[in-house]
Amino acid sequence: MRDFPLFPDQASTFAGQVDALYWVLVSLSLIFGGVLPFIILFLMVRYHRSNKAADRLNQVHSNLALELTWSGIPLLLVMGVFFWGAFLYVHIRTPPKQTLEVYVIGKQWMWHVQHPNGKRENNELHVPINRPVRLIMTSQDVIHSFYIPAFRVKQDVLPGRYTSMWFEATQPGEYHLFCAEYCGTEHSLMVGRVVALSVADYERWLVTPGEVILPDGSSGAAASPPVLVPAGGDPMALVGEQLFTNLGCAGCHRMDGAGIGPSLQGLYGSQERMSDGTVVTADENHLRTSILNPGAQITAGYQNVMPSYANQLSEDQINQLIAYIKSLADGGSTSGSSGSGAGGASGAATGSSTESAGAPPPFDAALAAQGERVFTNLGCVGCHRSDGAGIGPRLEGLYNTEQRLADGSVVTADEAYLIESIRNAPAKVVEGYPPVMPVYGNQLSDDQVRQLVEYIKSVGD
Amino acid sequence: MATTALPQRGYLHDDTPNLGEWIRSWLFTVDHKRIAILYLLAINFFFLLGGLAATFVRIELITPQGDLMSSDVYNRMFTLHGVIMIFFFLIPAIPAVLGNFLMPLMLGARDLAFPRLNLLSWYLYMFGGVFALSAAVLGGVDTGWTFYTPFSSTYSNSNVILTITGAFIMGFSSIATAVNFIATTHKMRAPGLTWFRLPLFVWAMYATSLVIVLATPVVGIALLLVAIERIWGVGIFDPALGGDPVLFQHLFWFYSHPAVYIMILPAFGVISELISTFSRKRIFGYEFIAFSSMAIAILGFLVWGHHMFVSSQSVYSSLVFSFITMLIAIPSAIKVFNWTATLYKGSISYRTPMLYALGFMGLFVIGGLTGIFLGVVAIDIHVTDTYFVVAHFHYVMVGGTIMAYLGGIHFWWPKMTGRMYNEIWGGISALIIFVGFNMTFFPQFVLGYLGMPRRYHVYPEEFQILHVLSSAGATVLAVGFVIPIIYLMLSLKTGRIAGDNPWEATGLEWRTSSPPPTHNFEAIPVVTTEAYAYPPEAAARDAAEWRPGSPL
Amino acid sequence: MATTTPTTPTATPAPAHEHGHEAHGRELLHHFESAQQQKETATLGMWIFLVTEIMLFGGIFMAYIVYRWAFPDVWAEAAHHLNTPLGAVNTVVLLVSSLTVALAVNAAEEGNRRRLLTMLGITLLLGATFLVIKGYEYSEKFAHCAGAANPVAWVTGGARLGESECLVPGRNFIFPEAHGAEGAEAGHGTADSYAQPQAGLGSPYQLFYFLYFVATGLHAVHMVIGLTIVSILTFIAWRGVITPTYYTPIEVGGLYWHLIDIIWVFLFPLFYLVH
Amino acid sequence: MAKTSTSAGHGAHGDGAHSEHAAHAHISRGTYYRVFAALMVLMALTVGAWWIEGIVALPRLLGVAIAMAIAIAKTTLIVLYFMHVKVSERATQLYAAAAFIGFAIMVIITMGDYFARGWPPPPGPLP
Repeated sequence: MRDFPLFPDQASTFAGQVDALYWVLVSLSLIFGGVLPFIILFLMVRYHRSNKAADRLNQVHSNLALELTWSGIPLLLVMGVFFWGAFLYVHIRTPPKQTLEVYVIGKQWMWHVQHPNGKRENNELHVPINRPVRLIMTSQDVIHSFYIPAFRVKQDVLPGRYTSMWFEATQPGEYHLFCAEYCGTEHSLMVGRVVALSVADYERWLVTPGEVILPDGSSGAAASPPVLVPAGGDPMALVGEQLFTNLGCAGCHRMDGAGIGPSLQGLYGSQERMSDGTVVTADENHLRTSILNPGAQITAGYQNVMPSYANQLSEDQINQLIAYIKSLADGGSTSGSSGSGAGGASGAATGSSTESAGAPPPFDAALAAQGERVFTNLGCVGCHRSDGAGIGPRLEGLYNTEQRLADGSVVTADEAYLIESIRNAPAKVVEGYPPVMPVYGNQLSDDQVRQLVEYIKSVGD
Repeated sequence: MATTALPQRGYLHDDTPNLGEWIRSWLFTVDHKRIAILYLLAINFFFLLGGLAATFVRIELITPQGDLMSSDVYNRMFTLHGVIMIFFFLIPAIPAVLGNFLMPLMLGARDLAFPRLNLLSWYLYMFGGVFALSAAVLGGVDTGWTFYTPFSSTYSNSNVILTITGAFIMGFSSIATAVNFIATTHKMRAPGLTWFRLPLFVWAMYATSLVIVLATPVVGIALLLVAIERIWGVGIFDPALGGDPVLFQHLFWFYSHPAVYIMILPAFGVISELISTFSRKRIFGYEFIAFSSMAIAILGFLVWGHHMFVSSQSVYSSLVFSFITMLIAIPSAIKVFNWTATLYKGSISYRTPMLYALGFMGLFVIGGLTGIFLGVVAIDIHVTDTYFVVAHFHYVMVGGTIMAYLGGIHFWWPKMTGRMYNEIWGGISALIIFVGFNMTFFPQFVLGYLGMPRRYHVYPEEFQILHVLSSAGATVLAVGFVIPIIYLMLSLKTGRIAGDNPWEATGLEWRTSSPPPTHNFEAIPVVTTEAYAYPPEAAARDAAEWRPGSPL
Repeated sequence: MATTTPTTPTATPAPAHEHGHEAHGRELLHHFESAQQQKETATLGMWIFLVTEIMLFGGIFMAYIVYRWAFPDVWAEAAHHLNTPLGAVNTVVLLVSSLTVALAVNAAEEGNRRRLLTMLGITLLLGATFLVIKGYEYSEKFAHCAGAANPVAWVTGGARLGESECLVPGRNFIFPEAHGAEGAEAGHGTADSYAQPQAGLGSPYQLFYFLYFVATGLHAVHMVIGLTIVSILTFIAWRGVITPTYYTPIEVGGLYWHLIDIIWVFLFPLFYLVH
Repeated sequence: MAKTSTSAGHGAHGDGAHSEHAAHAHISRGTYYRVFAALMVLMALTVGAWWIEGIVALPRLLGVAIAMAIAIAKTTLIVLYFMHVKVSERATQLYAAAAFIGFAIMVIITMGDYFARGWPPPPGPLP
């Protein structure tokens, strides 16, 4: 970075567009603000009282045509500028459908950032270039403002609600990150850097372990170690799912829609009719409201019976719950599981439920590929060795075969069995093997289990 | 330079037997002119105080580290600077000093409609000032002059309530002044002084008063709610307690954006007077300037949301606010063009007030044009809350309001005191202020577009050169502000006797003696001509009479 | 109080000056040309001041509108805990007092000193009645919190006296459990969604009571100012300053009183009559 | 500002020649009583409407609209008759109107933002 810059870096797709408008405005200003002083200077000299040659008779004191001209031309110009700026503004405020979603929590006086795979960082934001990134931000205390000059983006971060902004970095490099809204004593230390990386570097960075102090002061390492499963779905959603179970949400919000609360399957991003007849989009703010103040917006057809979780959940936990609900969305339209890994783009197709009926033998190759990665990363391969010498049964050729269990019964190794075994291995242990496999219970998302199952199916023949 | 005593001392005449009586004759006066002098002293005191705070801020910013003072002290400094300069200097400056002195004179009235209310407004101002000062002495306040919630209502550990009380009381002071001006303009005009014969200064003050009356109470109640929230611990703006912090911003800017026009509209009025007088020519497009003041006053109520483009305000609202903000550029432009056209075929003299007026035009054009940058949402997202905004509003507030204030003080100084100031030093200081001002604030536009956020105590090193330049300019600017104080004080003793109308200006205030008698006019004048009724040949005759050695 | 200053008769005579206005009565200030001009100026000045008063309350109404729109159910339920009959009585009291003030101005115009004094006296009584009723309503709310006998305990957040209800916003705020019957009201099935007592901070219920106390409290402050003004008016009317040619103080003071009435006309339905 | 064209060139101070005030209409006592009666009727209406709303399910918005319409009607009566705006000079009438217009501007624009913004936000879960 130069020592004496006069113009900021242009490092996002917005930068060039905003600067173009800026330079046009500067030129227009030069025409008015640069020429007018010279006219004034000229008149000052020309009509100074010492200049006896000047003609001072036949003065004019008003001229309607002139007034209209110098009202009309600026009016046209500013209208032009307004519409240009308005379209650009709407563009800046409209995120594309596929974005990488990063959660940001502001607090006096630091920024806490959590990436879709659970990787956390403080006062830094690593983003990939050439990929739209959407920041979902909230504050723990006062109003802050997330500002990246090189990207020409800024958005206030408010306590009690989410604000979001998006950008797409274009140049790898390090840029300033500022808090632009005055937030108290160390406002000027609430700064950091934004590191724009190539996609490959970003993914490498994502899986680097590192300790981070969480907003509540605890160490982040224990709570959520950086996950070394790039394709393994969304650990944030995973934790959210666990929370969902622990809080007992699943009792009412049953996936089949038969609960006394609405099903959350496919809820995110959809249009929901409320009991008062209004229609709201089930976005982050709606979900947040519904968790913290359920009575405010009640989905039509349901009773207002849900207790408020205000003051019982931390900002982090709310984010996790919302990430989980988002992962249940149909089509995986946004972040969630599609987020992180090398195979991220294709991961969007994995959103469908594991509870769907058993698929015909031809397996889903994409899922299977992801499943293989999960299989490797979770270390399954250590026991379920393909040569059959592991302490767990060999999985090759397992699918849809009859297996004798330790209790003497016989089951078909269909999808249901595989899922059950992954989730709760001790329930049905294959005869001749020790019951040592850990319960993966809710540590794996439905997506991940599904990927594993597809993988097992793929090696079935 | 003659040092003879004034032949008559008008309202300054002192027939009190002893000091106590003399003090009482000032502190209990209901004479609008004496109240204006009281305001002049008080407001300039606050100006110096605010300037002192700014000095510390600028010195701190010479280095990128926080080495002169701690961040806490720095925050209190810029808050003090903001609160003092905005609530206790810029808002009352021209209305309370020049307006108080001139409104009745220009209207041909013996006093304002409610003289005792006028005195009360000065006491309210001082009372509010005492609160603000005691807040500063007792440790200061660190919220910034904007008092954004929930920082001000819950998190700040400084004297927020004292400061808010000060601003609240000060608000009633400006309301009292505004009520007075409106009633006076409506009911106390001299015979024959119709609306379209009013000096443009009166139009501007009327528009200002309208804004004050409609907007000030809203910020009063918003600040009151913040204070109650702090005391009572109940949240109306704190989301942790159920409220909405953005509501505070709406209520706050509903006042504080029009407040910008409270500051700049009177300046427009002063400049109109100066340009016309020193061109010896009727002002160009009188009606357009008059109506543009009213248009600014009314449109000014519809644009407050352009301070909130990144505050999570809805996209639709932002677009509407942006649109109206664009519209408001037009009446401002009309004024500048009309002033320029007034110069044409005039007989221009470079007396000190005119230098300030010309400087005003140059600086206000830059301030106004950068305002358009900020009104365009896409650009505002980048530059809001940066030094770009800081530079913009200093161009408007310092380059606009203070230039006009100083120009007006110089212009009416002979009327207020009966004596002329030193013209040479006047010219020098006007030039110093112009140069120093641009040195201080132009680099801040560059800084702002680079992304330097405002209210930063420490900053990245690459911004240092521009900050040093800015601080250097501030030194020049400070010198420029000190010089007038010295020569204006000296002029009270040694200044040349001015005479009733040293500028050969029109306007009722010049038809009475300098300084004016307590009741302004020996007989109420009857107005039969337009404002600025310079005869068509005045400019030509003026030029013909000019000899080398006459004042420029 | 500010604006009443110029309208009350001058205590200090205008400073001596040269210009001749022999026709000046003692009530005509020196800088006015005629009594008519002075009266119109005072009326206009008072109206401009009333504009600021309306905008002052406007800020509170603004906050009210925002939060009522945001929490309609909360509003409906919270309003049930206000004493509507007393609110209605107070409204009538204020409307009657507006009439008496208007009649007082009329009496002053006609030079009927006796009727003027009577009307001002009734106005004073009605104003005092209003404040007493308001005070009773407040004390009802406070009594539930820490007992009227022990306001200190409320301020310090000490004893709550085992109450299940405290409608004064603050640390002790508790919104009581809703009765099942209220939920049964047609169209308000969602109202008992807040069936759990909402303790302390963070509950939108206290926004309602916060606005209620701020709005009615500010209104009560204006009532006190209004009563002071009317007392002064009664005094000067008793002294005989008011004449058919000089009744500006009554007129201007009356304007202020009517404004207080108007504010209440809005406060009453907005706080007491919510479903 | 529409008042600008009034009172051009007459020989008196300020707005409005003194002679105009010969026509200064005087509101009679009877009018005051009639206005008061109307106020009482409106008062009964607003309480009655509220009482009916407690029994019959009306749209909430309608209830608010009725209450506000009645309050505005009451205010109009008080302003016009008790406060003599009906017989006041133009400037006074303008300022009486300005107050309500100013308030309306504030409400309309601010609520415009809220309607478009996505509100209410939830209460924060913060310590």
